[in-house]
Amino acid sequence: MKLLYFAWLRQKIGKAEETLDVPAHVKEVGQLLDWLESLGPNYATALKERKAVKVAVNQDYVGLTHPVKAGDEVALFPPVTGG
Amino acid sequence: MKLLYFAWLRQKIGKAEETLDVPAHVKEVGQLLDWLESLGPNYATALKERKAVKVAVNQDYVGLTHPVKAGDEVALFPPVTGG
Amino acid sequence: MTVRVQTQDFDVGAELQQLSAGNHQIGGVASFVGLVRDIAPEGSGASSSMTLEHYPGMTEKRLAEIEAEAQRRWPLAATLIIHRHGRLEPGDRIVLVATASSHREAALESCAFLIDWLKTEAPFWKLEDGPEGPRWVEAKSSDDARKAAWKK
Amino acid sequence: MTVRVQTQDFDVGAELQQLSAGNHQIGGVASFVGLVRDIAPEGSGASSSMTLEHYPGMTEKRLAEIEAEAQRRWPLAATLIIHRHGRLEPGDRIVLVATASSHREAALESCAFLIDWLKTEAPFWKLEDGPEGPRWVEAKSSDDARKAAWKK
Repeated sequence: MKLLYFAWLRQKIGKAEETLDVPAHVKEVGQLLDWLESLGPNYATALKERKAVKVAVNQDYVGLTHPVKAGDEVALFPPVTGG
Repeated sequence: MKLLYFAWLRQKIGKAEETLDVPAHVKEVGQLLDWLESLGPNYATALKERKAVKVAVNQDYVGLTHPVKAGDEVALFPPVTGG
Repeated sequence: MTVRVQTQDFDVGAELQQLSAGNHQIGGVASFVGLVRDIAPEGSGASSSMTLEHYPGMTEKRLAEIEAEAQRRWPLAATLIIHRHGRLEPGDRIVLVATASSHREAALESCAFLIDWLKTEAPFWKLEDGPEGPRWVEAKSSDDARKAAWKK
Repeated sequence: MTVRVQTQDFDVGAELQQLSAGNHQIGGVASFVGLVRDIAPEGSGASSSMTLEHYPGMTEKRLAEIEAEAQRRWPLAATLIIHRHGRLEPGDRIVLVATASSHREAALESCAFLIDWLKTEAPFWKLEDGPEGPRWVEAKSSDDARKAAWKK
């Protein structure tokens, strides 16, 4: 699974992207965030305030119960501020 | 009193402007329109449909009871269609 | 606040550039450009020109009053109205309305307000060269309705 | 329908000209230009630059979807969105949204709709050089409210 991080999520996690082998029990976005939090204090800090984390799967906005699977592009970022 | 006519009111009356000595009993816009109608068939035709005649006195929109006096600039025109 | 009534065309990019030039508190510039539509029937080979008549003096006065009303209603850093008169061809620019503000909402709403009010208040009249000869364009009740909606 | 995401500046006049070029059914072109505001305290002598980060690929996709939604809601002859990313200085253009229609109401409303939706949907993030160092701009609840108002 390809993970992308933007803005302060990128800064807190300390990388812009990575490819991870996600365990079999991770089937939804919410489970993915829980698992990422366990990877280290940088992830835990970045994902602490869940309301501030937006998720896109294959470039579409999704909710916490959206399914994720190997091969997906999953992006995590704060609320957008362009325009 | 200086009279100005625009658009189809100008065409129907047959002139763009004129200066008229208005009789003393003409004190309001409505009375002015009644008096103008009496000046000839071109005026009568132009002013027949009163709802389609807008009036400005000294370049401000006014209603039929607005006072008029010698020296005023009175313009008659159809509803505007710019922009 | 600027109002110009002229026969010449105008350069939209240059006008918008100038509206915000030097003021770095401006966050947004909204604009509306009105163009002459070709009302000749398709395939007729004809093209519909038009002539815009106006009331010199009152036009500038009304446009300045409409601008002042917009300035009262919204926090605007700059406003611009340019309206042409005389003979115009299909595709020609007729009018430019532009507003600049630190707030996007103020710029967008006041721009719509200005063109809606201009349509019903500014003394211009369109004479269209239709297929059956010149014809004075009739005012639309929908324009009055749009203006009235701003009273709320 | 055109979407461009780029680091370079754009020529507003040329873009608006091209939007309506050759289509004489277009009666109005509405546009909004977003500019970088200087947030440095007055008299500080400082100037506040910013850096716009985005999500390449998803940005273009979301902007195209927002344009398509506007086309579904209004009769539009043409639409354009240009959004810059990278480093920008106060007064620099950030975004241009433009819509062209035979109807002025459709052009004005869809232009406001596009910028409102873009603000809450397009994956861009602003990093401002504030007086106390770089700071990620926080999303405004008023932007969400403006977007939500279009659902009605």
